[in-house]
Amino acid sequence: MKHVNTSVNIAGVTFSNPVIAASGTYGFGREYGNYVDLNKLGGISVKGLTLLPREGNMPPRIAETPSGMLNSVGLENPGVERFISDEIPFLSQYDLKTIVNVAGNSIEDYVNMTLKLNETSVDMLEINLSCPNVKHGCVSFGVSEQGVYEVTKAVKEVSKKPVIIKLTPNVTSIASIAYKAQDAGADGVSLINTITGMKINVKTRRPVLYNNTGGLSGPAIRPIAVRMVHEVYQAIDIPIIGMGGITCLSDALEFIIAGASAVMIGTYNFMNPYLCEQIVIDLIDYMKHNNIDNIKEMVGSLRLNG
Amino acid sequence: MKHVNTSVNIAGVTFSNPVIAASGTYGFGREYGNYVDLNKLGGISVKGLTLLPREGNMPPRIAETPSGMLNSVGLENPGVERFISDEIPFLSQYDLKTIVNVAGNSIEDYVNMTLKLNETSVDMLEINLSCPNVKHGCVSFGVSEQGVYEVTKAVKEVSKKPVIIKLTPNVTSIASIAYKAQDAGADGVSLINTITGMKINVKTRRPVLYNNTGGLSGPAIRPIAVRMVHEVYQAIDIPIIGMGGITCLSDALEFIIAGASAVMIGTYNFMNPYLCEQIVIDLIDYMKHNNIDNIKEMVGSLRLNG
Amino acid sequence: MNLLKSKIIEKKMLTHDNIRLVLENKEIAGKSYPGVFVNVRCCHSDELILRRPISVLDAYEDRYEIVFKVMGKGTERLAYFETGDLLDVLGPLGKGFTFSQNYRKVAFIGGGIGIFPVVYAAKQFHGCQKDFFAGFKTKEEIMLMESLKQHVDHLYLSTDDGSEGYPGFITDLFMEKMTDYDMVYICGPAVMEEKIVKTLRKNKIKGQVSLEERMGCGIGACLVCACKTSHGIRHVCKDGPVFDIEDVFIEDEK
Amino acid sequence: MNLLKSKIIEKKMLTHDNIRLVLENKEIAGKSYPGVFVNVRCCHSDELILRRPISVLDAYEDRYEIVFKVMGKGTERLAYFETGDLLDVLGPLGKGFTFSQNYRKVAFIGGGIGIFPVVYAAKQFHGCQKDFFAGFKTKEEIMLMESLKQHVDHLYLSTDDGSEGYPGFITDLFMEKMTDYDMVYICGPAVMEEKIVKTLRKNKIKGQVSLEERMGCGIGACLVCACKTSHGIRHVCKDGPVFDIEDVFIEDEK
Ligand SMILES: Cc1cc2nc3c(=O)[nH]c(=O)nc-3n(C[C@H](O)[C@H](O)[C@H](O)COP(=O)(O)OP(=O)(O)OC[C@H]3O[C@@H](n4cnc5c(N)ncnc54)[C@H](O)[C@@H]3O)c2cc1C
Ligand SMILES: Cc1cc2nc3c(=O)[nH]c(=O)nc-3n(C[C@H](O)[C@H](O)[C@H](O)COP(=O)(O)OP(=O)(O)OC[C@H]3O[C@@H](n4cnc5c(N)ncnc54)[C@H](O)[C@@H]3O)c2cc1C
Ligand SMILES: Cc1cc2nc3c(=O)[nH]c(=O)nc-3n(C[C@H](O)[C@H](O)[C@H](O)COP(=O)(O)O)c2cc1C
Ligand SMILES: Cc1cc2nc3c(=O)[nH]c(=O)nc-3n(C[C@H](O)[C@H](O)[C@H](O)COP(=O)(O)O)c2cc1C
Ligand code: FES
Ligand code: FES
Repeated sequence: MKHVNTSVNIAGVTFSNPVIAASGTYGFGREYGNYVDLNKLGGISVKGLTLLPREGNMPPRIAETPSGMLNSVGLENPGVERFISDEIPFLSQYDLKTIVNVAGNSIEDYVNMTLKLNETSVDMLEINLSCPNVKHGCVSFGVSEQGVYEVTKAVKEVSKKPVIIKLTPNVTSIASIAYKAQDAGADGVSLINTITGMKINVKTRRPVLYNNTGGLSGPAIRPIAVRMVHEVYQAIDIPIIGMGGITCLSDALEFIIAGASAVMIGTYNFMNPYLCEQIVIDLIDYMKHNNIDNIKEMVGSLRLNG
Repeated sequence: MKHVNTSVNIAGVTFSNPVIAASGTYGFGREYGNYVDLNKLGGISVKGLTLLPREGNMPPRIAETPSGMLNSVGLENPGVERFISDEIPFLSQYDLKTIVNVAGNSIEDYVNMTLKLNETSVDMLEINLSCPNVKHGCVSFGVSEQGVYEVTKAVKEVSKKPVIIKLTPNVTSIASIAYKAQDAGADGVSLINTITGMKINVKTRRPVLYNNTGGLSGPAIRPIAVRMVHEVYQAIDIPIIGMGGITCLSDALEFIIAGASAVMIGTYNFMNPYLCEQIVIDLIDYMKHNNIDNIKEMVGSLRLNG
Repeated sequence: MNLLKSKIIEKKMLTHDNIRLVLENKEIAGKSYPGVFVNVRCCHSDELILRRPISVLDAYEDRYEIVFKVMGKGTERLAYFETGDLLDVLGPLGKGFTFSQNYRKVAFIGGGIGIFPVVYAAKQFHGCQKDFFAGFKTKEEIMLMESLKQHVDHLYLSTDDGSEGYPGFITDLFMEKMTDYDMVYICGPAVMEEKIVKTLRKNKIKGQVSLEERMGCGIGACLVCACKTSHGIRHVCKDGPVFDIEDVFIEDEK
Repeated sequence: MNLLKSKIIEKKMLTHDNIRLVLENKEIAGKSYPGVFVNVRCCHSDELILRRPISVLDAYEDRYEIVFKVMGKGTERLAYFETGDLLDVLGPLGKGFTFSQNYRKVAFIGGGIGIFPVVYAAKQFHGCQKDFFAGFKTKEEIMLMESLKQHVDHLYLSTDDGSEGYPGFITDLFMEKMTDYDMVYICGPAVMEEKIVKTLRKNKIKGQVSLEERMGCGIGACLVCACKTSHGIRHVCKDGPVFDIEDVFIEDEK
């Protein structure tokens, strides 16, 4: 039996394979651990954390849309300290890499959380500058080159962990934003976060989500996400983690071919709780059947037409 | 039998109802005239025109995506002069209002086309600043406040027809762009145009579209479009024509409730060629059953939560 | 992946828009008890990317039953499946009702599609007096009551339009008949649940209520199904759907 | 909206992945002729928002037939429909093959799923010598040939793997047998079409070829199905799918 190399190195962290659970869709891994062997995943990006615990938004927090869904969870989370005390010991039992999704209201928030996480065993920080569901929140950082630059710079200055920046798609030029993140010293970028959307209940003439707007995710956004990964890949040299509507290996490969070194799997876990592990299995099969020794051969292998 | 008033006035043009065929999806009306009674529609926005005829992009020009599709037609059109000589006489036979979708490579193009159309019987110009499929084309105008301002100003200075500006969703703040259009004298705005996307054929490692990227349309983008109409409605006072993934009356009403005075129906005509007329019929029914005398009562009637 | 497949053994219309399915899956059947639910994929297509939560109505050997009401796109498509087809079902999920042999007198209250988990509970819980309160919109929507009779001591029935049984809401009928119950099991529309929960609390009667909230993952990972409880934010899919009445409807809601 | 419904009268597997449907719709049947196509909605869901173009294989009275090969998501779902179901079909669309009573000798060439419109033409066009060239990948994929025999004078068959008939491509077999045809009707993979079109042009033989292009509206409005012709850009759904061979494959393509 031929051996294939699925491992990817992103900013010094070696993931056994490029399949990572996306932040906010996988909790802290406990629940999906009942369905998949967490050791089989490349990594997990945990639910977005804030300095202090947050209750999140009022329900309804979810609405289904064609091939997608809107969410307005609003960063419900136990806060970074309870994460450190309660969740890191659980995650440390497993082989997968732990990425901590960090959300803040101010540069100080990001810095303080980074300092706390420096002293833990987590593998990587993913700076969430793009969560659209928190009023007066981080949204302002993610949509401006200046905001991304400043947060990235401040976090990089204090972080002992590799830092990747999670990019919002709600911008005119995601490539320029990515470039700024690189410029400020980011070790990588992940994209895309959700796209802001709204669904209206025609009978009540009110938004379905209590929060009025929410973030669109799922297969519907995949073509937008693939395009953005392609644009960002052309603009920067640091590694990219791609995501948005992945439902199967073939979807994941679109991102990898477009330039992603790894992928994150979000919404579709809800439909198929076995999905992350299944994609790893299918990937190994695919590489064997197509004589691909090393997954790296595929990264950015897109050939443009014309 | 109760009478309901479905007519809407946009920039001085009275549409018998708020249902308008979207540019690029309905040709010049001839083909769909075999399925629907064109007199029953509020209006049609014709295929985007350029000063000179254009052949458009190489095929494949279309790719299906989850609940959506990408197109890269690339503004294939006979040019404004052949439109005037061949198509206006046809459209003039009907009761519906004719909106001319105008696309240019330069401010002069827009001005020249406007001058030519001034002398015709068309009802309104829709300035397409956002077509994503033309290289070195109009895309640059639509994504910057400055670009939108300049084109709008120039067109308004010479136009004898009401002018609406078609907005691209590929921007950080569509509300700011819409505000600039209003500032420059636009009589209304229409939104959203398609969102740039890419689909990759994993086997060939090439984009499915010959043009590599294309514009995403269809139900997948509806929540994004509704959100943008809502944002724009809060930012400006001129009328809005809303579109993006409308498949039925209820979808259309989401846009109207969010603030659109009229709607345009695009991609879903392909699935149901009777759709535009059907929505008009359903709208009249709906208004009767819900005791809505005048469609205007619904425009912008959204009540936010919280 | 086999875990996810449940075979339709029987399909039956209970009313014009309520469909009962008997399903075969040993694992789901074996782990089910009153109040838990399953999360059902309603069609093969990815237009609908969320599963739909449906309560378990009964479970025995390698089979379990559900009833679903056709409400929107999801349940409409679920109605297309026929006997012999395989459904993609995840479950059982959540925490259900609990019972104690010390109870002497208990009540069950179900309204509309909330009837299913309490019917299951009434069939399953033995050894005490059992009063069942069932509220329907109208006569045509009454279902499952014949087979239930043998399991309960009193069956109180109401219809909103008075076409059968007590004319009016089941809440009112319950208030009339309410006695010194050791435990009351509740599932129904939120307004009904709130009214009963508050009445019971005032009267110091214990109760458990099954809440409904829109769901994403159904297993506690995505946090969309939040509800406020006296212990802070909890998640209906994992911490519920069944909660003690002391803990929920703690704020006056609009 | 009635216009759009076609009832499935018969469903039959022709090969392991080619399905023939006999459909009932008077208007579509009445207007069909060889080379036109219908545009089929493959499932109820809005995950797939485009119809799929499928050639008409035959038409008589109030019925018409199609054969489709299961290729991807659309045709996979189309395969779920059964006898008695109503399909949502738009058509007939496009311009088909034309015939003249003056022809003395004509040829038909079909490859793969391109076989269907030319089979229809071979059945329909009368009064001259008819040679049919059919190319398949392998023996197991051969279909429709038995019933075709009675309609043609010579039936030439090839399989790419040589498992039946001429071993190799149908283009090669055609080149061998090519004679002074008055007209050649062609439908198949683009590479095959191009080769034959160019050969015929060189030999000053007339021909008509049915092109394939991805479609949106199917009726000429959206302009996605463009192809270059000697008269400029034309649209396969409206100006075709059948074109005169003088007009197409006019550039050397990669
Ligand atoms: C724990 C739990 C157990 C349930 N048990 C049953 C059961 O045994 N039988 C049964 O018929 N139904 C049950 N439901 C409700 C069922 O999940 C919804 O009716 C179903 O999801 C509707 O899906 P749809 O696509 O048909 O409708 P949609 O198009 O999604 O919605 C139709 C209508 O239903 C409402 N709705 C949709 N989903 C929910 C939800 N999760 N909670 C509240 N309202 C919703 C919408 O507001 C809308 O008015 C249960 C729900 C929960 C949370
Ligand atoms: C005028 C015309 C007549 C046709 N007649 C028939 C027929 O009689 N029987 C039949 O089986 N098929 C016919 N086809 C082809 C048929 O339309 C495609 O096989 C079908 O659309 C595939 O849909 P899908 O969703 O199953 O596959 P998809 O998932 O859409 O695609 C599967 C594969 O098919 C290719 N493909 C998809 N659509 C097209 C297209 N329009 N043109 C070329 N390649 C495509 C894709 O590149 C991909 O490799 C015809 C096509 C045209 C344009
Ligand atoms: C319910 C839900 C919660 C999410 N929470 C977070 C979060 O806390 N932090 C974050 O960076 N992204 C969050 N996301 C975004 C996802 O990580 C991902 O970027 C996005 O959903 C696109 O991927 P998908 O289409 O595969 O879901 C959330 C998404 C969903 C659906
Ligand atoms: C095939 C196609 C061609 C289009 N051509 C144009 C165009 O020429 N000019 C323009 O302003 N918009 C064009 N559009 C965009 C539509 O008018 C509309 O803004 C968009 O498709 C969103 O609406 P929908 O989801 O209902 O299709 C085109 C869309 C499609 C699908
Ligand atoms: S539905 Fe995901 S946490 Fe409850
Ligand atoms: S498919 Fe729309 S023009 Fe041919």
